[in-house]
Amino acid sequence: MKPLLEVSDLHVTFRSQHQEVKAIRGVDFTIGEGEVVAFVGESGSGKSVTFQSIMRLLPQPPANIDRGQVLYSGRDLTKLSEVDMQKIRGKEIAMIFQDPMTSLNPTIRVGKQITESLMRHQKLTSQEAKNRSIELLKMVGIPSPSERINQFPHQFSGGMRQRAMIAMALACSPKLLIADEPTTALDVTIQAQIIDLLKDLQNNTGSSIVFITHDLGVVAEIADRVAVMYAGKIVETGTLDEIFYDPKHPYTWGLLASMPKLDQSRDQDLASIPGSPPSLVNPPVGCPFTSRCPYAMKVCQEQMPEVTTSSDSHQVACWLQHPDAPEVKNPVASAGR
Amino acid sequence: MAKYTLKRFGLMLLTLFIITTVTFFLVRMLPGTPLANEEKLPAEIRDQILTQYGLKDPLYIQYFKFMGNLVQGDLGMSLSQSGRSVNELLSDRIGPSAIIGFQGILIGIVVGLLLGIAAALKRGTWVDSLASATAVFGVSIPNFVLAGLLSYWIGVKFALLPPALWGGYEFTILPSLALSVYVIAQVSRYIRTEMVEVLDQDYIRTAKAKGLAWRKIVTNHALRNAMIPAVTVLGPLTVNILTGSLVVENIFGIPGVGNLFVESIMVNDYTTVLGTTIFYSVLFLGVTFIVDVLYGIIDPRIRISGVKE
Amino acid sequence: GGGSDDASKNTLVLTDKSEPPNLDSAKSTDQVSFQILTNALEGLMRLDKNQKPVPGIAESYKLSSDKLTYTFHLRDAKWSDGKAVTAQDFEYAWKRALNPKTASQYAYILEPVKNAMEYNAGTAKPEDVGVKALDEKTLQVTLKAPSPYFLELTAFATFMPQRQDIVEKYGDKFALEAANMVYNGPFSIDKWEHGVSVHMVKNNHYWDSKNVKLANAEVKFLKEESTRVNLYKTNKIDFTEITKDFADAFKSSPERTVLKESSAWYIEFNQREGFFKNKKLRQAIELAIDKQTLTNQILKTGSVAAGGLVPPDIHANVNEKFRDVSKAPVMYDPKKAKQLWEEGLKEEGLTSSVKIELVGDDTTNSKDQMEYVSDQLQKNLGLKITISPVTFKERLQRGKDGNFQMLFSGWGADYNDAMSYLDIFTTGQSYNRGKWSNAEYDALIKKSKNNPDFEARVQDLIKAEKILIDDQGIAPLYYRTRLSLLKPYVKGAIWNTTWGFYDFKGASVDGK
Amino acid sequence: MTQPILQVKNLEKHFQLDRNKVLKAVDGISFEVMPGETFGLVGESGCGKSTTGRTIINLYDTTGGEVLFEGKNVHQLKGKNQKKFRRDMQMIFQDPYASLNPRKSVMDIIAEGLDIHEIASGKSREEVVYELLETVGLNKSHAARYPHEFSGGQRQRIGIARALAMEPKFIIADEPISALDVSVQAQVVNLMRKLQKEKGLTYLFIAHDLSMVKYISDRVGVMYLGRMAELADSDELYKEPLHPYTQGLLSTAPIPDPIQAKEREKIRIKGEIPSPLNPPSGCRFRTRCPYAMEVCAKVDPIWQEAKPNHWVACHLYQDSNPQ
Amino acid sequence: MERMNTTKKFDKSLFEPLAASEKNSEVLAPQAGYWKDAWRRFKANKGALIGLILITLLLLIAFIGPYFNDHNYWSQNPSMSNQEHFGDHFFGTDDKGRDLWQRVWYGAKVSLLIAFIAAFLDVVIGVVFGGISGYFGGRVDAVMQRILEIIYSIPNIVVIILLMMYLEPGILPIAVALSFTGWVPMARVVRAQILKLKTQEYVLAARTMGASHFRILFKHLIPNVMGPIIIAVTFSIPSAIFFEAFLSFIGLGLRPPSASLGILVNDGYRVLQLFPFELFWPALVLSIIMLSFNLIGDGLRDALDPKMKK
Ligand SMILES: Nc1ncnc2c1ncn2[C@@H]1O[C@H](COP(=O)(O)OP(=O)(O)OP(=O)(O)O)[C@@H](O)[C@H]1O
Ligand SMILES: Nc1ncnc2c1ncn2[C@@H]1O[C@H](COP(=O)(O)OP(=O)(O)OP(=O)(O)O)[C@@H](O)[C@H]1O
Ligand SMILES: [Mg+2]
Ligand SMILES: [Mg+2]
Repeated sequence: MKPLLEVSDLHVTFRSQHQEVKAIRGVDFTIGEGEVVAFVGESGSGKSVTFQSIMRLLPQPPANIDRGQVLYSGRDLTKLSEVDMQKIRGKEIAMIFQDPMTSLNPTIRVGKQITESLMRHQKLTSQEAKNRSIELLKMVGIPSPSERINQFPHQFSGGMRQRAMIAMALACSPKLLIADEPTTALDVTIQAQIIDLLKDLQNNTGSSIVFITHDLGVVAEIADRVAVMYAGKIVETGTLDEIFYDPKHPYTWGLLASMPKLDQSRDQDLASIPGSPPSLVNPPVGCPFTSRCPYAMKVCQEQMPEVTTSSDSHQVACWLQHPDAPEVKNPVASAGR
Repeated sequence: MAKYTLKRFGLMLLTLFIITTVTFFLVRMLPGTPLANEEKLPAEIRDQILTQYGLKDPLYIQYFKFMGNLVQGDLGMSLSQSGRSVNELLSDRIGPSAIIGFQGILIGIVVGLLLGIAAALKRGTWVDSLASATAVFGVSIPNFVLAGLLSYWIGVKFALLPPALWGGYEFTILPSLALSVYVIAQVSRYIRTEMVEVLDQDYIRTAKAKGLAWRKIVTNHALRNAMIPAVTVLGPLTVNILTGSLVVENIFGIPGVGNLFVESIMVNDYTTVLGTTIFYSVLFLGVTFIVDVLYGIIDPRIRISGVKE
Repeated sequence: GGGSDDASKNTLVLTDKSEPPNLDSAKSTDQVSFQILTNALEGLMRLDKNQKPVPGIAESYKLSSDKLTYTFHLRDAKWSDGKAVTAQDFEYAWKRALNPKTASQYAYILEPVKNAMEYNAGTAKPEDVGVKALDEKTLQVTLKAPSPYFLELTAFATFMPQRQDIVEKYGDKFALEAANMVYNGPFSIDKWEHGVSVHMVKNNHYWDSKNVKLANAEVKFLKEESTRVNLYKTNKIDFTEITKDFADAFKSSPERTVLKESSAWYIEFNQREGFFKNKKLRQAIELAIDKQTLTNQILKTGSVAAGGLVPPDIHANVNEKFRDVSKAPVMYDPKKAKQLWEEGLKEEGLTSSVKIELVGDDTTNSKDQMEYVSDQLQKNLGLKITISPVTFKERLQRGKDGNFQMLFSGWGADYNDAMSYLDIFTTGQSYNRGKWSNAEYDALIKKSKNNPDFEARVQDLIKAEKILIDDQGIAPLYYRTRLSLLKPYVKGAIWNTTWGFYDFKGASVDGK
Repeated sequence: MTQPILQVKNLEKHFQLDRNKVLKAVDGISFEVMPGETFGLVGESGCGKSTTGRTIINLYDTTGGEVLFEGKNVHQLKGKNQKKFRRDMQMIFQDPYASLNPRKSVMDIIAEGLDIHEIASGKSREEVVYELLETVGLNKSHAARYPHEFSGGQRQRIGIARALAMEPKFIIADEPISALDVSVQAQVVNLMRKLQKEKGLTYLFIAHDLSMVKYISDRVGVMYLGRMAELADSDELYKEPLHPYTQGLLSTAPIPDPIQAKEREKIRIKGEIPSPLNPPSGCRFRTRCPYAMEVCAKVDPIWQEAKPNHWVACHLYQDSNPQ
Repeated sequence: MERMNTTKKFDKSLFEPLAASEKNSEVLAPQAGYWKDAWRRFKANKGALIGLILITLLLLIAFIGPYFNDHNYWSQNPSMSNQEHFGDHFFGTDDKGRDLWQRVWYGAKVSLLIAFIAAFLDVVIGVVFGGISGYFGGRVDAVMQRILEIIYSIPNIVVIILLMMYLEPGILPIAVALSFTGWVPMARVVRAQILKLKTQEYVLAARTMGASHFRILFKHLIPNVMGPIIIAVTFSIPSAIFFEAFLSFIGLGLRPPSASLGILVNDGYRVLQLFPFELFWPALVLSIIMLSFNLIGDGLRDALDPKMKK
């Protein structure tokens, strides 16, 4: 598979008067052409920031890309001029944002917000763009789209706004779609519809999709590969099966264990990972998961774990992989069903 | 909307009625009479003339008479310019005020917008400082000084434009410029402050993510959301400027309403004061109405008409 | 406009501060109207450059021996529409001004005419008024008392003729537009742009049009002094009045002209009660103010420090001025002032921390003077006064109500006679706002009003003024003059000192 | 039998879009919630769940029907009662960012309720906030920050902490955990359940993660286009869904297991989603219902108890109709 | 399970499990409230600091400057009029030979006082009125806006003439008179912003917490309107100063020989073509005041917005 997006050693920091939040602390990954990669992980672990910084959408200041390279089709996005970047955004790389209420302009009709990028990138006339936007809204499952295009975002329900966002991102059939929790606000039927839609997109145009989500169910449905993030770093990546059936990082274990099953007994508490993630103002020198890890060792506190490659596609950053470390089994391995 | 307009119109009439009534009685409390030569007039003859003017009637009778005429669109006769009706005086004066006023506002809005946007986009740079300095200049140099300087430097020293007087188009340029400075200051400051706020919003990020160019983002996405305060102050500002600025009119020798207004207060020309006040109020009420309607157009979440959700 | 074509070259452009409310000579009250009317209409007489009446529409006149009846013989003069100017036009105009319905605010200027005031107040019939057209060319005027200044008055706007047919034709709109009236003076108005200017052209029907040199004349209305100066500098106008702000700028310019006028300024003391009943205190105030400095350094417009009430331009008789006959020295003696002040205070049992308010107009000029007076009193008497500049209307009101301790006042005459000034300080007169009262003074004035012996009358008036000043009924400050810029090529325009305007019948602008 | 803590009777909420367009977001729904119970509300996006929640907590006036909380009509509360109601019932908002005042620090946002009801101040106020932050999986250092400095999930947790701060009796949780990662979801859900056990809290839990809803709810209501389609005990509902819409919903729920996900046969609910502006006549689901009959287009199905404690509005179960 | 194919060797003891107590605990970031935070941001704003320093310096000079020479602001010396800087007349003399240095500083104090009072009243009345009107909306808004229109439309010169007839024309009455209509633009701006903001979700959130209208308005909405409020204040200050000058000009303002910057600018303007320095000094001081207020205003605006971080 040809790589479409290669990110290496990305560091992003938010600087304010009195503190620095080191949100992204060295992230490397590759997205192949036509690949669907899911990003999961602790909320606040830097998923959104990673991709917003790739698209250069973070306000600078306070954000600052300290280090790193972002190669998109061989071009380093961090070095492009703003004008060249504008040609890429929306057309080559599109993004669906997480917070649909605030991400839509409250004073502009939904239809107009969709047609805009059509008119910019595909040079459609306003009538064509309008028809296309109706089509798009229909595609994402918004009823009576020809009336809805004339409404304002605040007249949409949460899920509908989310779908409007999706329609906007899909407008120009981008090569890379970054979907930041696109289905979070959607009910399962529409979720399924959207997932189908994205799959179709990928099948038909060979687009790559980055799917940021918390819903492992959705991940299971759509992803080819999964990256697990924790405290500004990718702690584990692997194919869908590798992550679901052979996870290696204690955090991934915890994550998988926390999912309620449809047959979950209500008498038991859900499994969860105790404690809270470290502050990114003063990130720990060692493994950030140490404080919550039941298997933590002294080395974890003192040294950042190295990345171990267990298969071509499976990488993990954990000291438990060190030959000297005690052997620990995935406590929920059997839960792999 | 139609219902709202109608309701608002009704309220406008009521407001106008109150304004007129209060003003009617207030001007009567001013010391002295409207007679120009009052100082030298023998007392009996003064009374005689006042009777002639109907000013010796009980106040309430005068009031009803005035209101009666007003309903028919007649503002009455001027008391200081005997023989001339207030309608006539006003219609003579409105034209010049309106011309320089409109021009001034137009220049003010255009330049103010550009400055405000530039300052917000380049926050913290020299552009921002320059825009701030312009605004500060606009408010800390009173417009009579500015008008005087313009008239002297451009009119007399360089003789590029007429220093004063009223004639062809070239006579309107300097006064319009003098009036526009305050508008520039206000518009640019309000636009800048709101723009800074708006540019930080998530939906601007969305627009950016669509690959829109900055110019588009600013004009289509940001400006609209940043316009409310500027539009608001433009309301009263428009009225002030359209009804003329006494000082600018005087300095450029323009026969405008501002002068008429202040002058008629000073000589107790009750009917002219009232007429001008009514004119001014109608304009103000109209402009605030338009501004209120504009709110809803600019930002659909704003519902002034109070339609219940 | 100061274009370069011949027509505009032969144009005199004057300026005034505001536009006339109307040009109905029976109703006009303001200088701008007078300025225009004097040049567009002509009365029985016209004033020459020495302010002496010379024949206008009246070719000649006769005065009866009791000095009560004037008989005027009119010349063959025409209105601008070609009709003849008749004696009836005068009778009509005067009676129209007096008619209470006209509500003329200047009707009282006709006071010397028999029964004029009575008719105006509604107590006499129009037939009783002492003006009568004996025939088309003869006008007979009966006075109520001998008057040394009546003849001069007939040059004034209110005495100018009006055409009944025109007045009636236009009714309410008479004289509100250039076309709504007719003219019998040297010029006729061809364009009146409201708020901007009045434009006049030479009137070819005028009897003496051969002596009218200007083709056009224009009066522009401009409120702001700096504007006028700018226009003057750029040759857009030929004349402008200036105040002290520009006095220095044109200090040595030959274009700077002093405009004499008949106007006296003084302080009135409220003598209704308490404080200023004490003469010493009044005297102290007058002596503490350095009037020379006031006129030279503060006013700067040529005004003359005053020792009396009657200004220098007022005639005493045909050849002499009142001020020449009766000199009134300007007083300034801070030492004596201080001494009188302390004595006065002691007499009244007061300390020097008395609260005194000086009320005056809110014009810059007036404020400057009040500030100066305040400064002088503080320096010379140690008296701290409060200055209250108020609107013109409020000043009148406070004067009338006696709501002041010191009032900054001025008086401009309506006719060239000392009586115009001295009359106001008689007991009970409404302009005598301080309520100063002196029986001897009252008697002298009363006597003078009916005295056919004009020489004796002057002596009485001189005596009266002395009483007023000696008793410090007022503290005279200065006789006002104004300052102007007039282009050197303007020749032959006559400045009317009583009313303050230019008669440009004989003016020319050669070499403009 | 204990009194229900919340009774929703025939609730209607219509939005007037313009002069002649009415959007019937909620169109006559009824249900009761018992004290200490968790009532789950699921349904298609845009079917009126949030609107229902907001009307219950009196953010919107009703168009029709009434809402009784502890026997009192919440839309007519005044003074003390109103204040008490505002303490007793809390809401966690769907949109985490928009519901946080951008000019307030997290400390002040969470402590707002404490300040309003004068529950704690000074040091103890701080303590309470720190404790809440930890409860929802944030830490003390976040208290000084502002909403824009947080990730989506973190914002949601702030909203949860704010609601919990009031120690309410009843919480309307409008998709409270959808923005959270699973481990935090688990933390929060555990917490909510713990509070429920300890303090007898009652929840109206709006969500679309069916497994989570099933796990947390005692009873679940399924909404469709402003109406209630089905309501039953959660086990019952998941085991034996009656309404075709519920059936479709359950079969579509994603399974977090790649192999199963691929193998499973889903009953896709087909067809266009009708617009609430212009809902279909009769049964609102009929346009997409695989079992639609003639009667469905004509008659509104009655909301009735098909089995004990299992309510449904569907002609398939109408007494007069064959199964 | 595959193992790390690393070559690095570590001390074995490092791979011993960590006791719970050994796990890292959090380091707290400095804790501050909104206002403290704002102050910190304000201090870090260079422009605002310059503004603050300028205005402090100016006030300082205004108070101690008069002791630098032996003149006073009222004493005339007509023979020394209109002199440019000489001797201890640092700014020269005016047309009556009064010391301009003294007058400028006296005028600065007076103008600032008037401007402060007027601006304060504008803010208090304008924000409260506009806030209530916008927040409650509907009928309340309709009534309040009509009241506003009435007040704004009644000719304020008439009102001021009448007021001044009954009040001693001092600083306080003038400031009050100025505020008679001065608050109107502020109220309109605040109302518009509140109309816009009141539908925000966080307002709903506050309502569910039982926040009173008062609290929602003043604790939630007004802080979000600070930007325009500050701008409106920076405009109401000069407009108060010049309106006072206008009042003095038509005789309703301060009594001579009192001075204000507006009056001095007026006086200076009259002799501009001849003695430009008489306009220059007061205009300079005025410009510095305006500049510093604008700088402070900008800084404040940014400081009050937590998103603004340089
Ligand atoms: N403007 C900012 N200033 C300071 N810190 C920020 C800012 N924006 C984000 N952060 C921090 O950066 C970190 C990463 O945030 P990000 O939004 O990428 O999280 P996320 O992985 O997308 O989480 P979620 O799943 O909850 O959306 C968080 O700890 C957040 O607090
Ligand atoms: N303020 C409003 N004005 C007009 N229509 C509105 C308004 N708020 C909501 N609606 C409409 O009401 C309907 C129900 O909205 P609601 O927000 O209750 O849906 P929901 O069930 O919460 O959906 P989601 O799961 O997507 O949040 C939608 O069609 C929406 O467009
Ligand atoms: Mg995120
Ligand atoms: Mg919702």
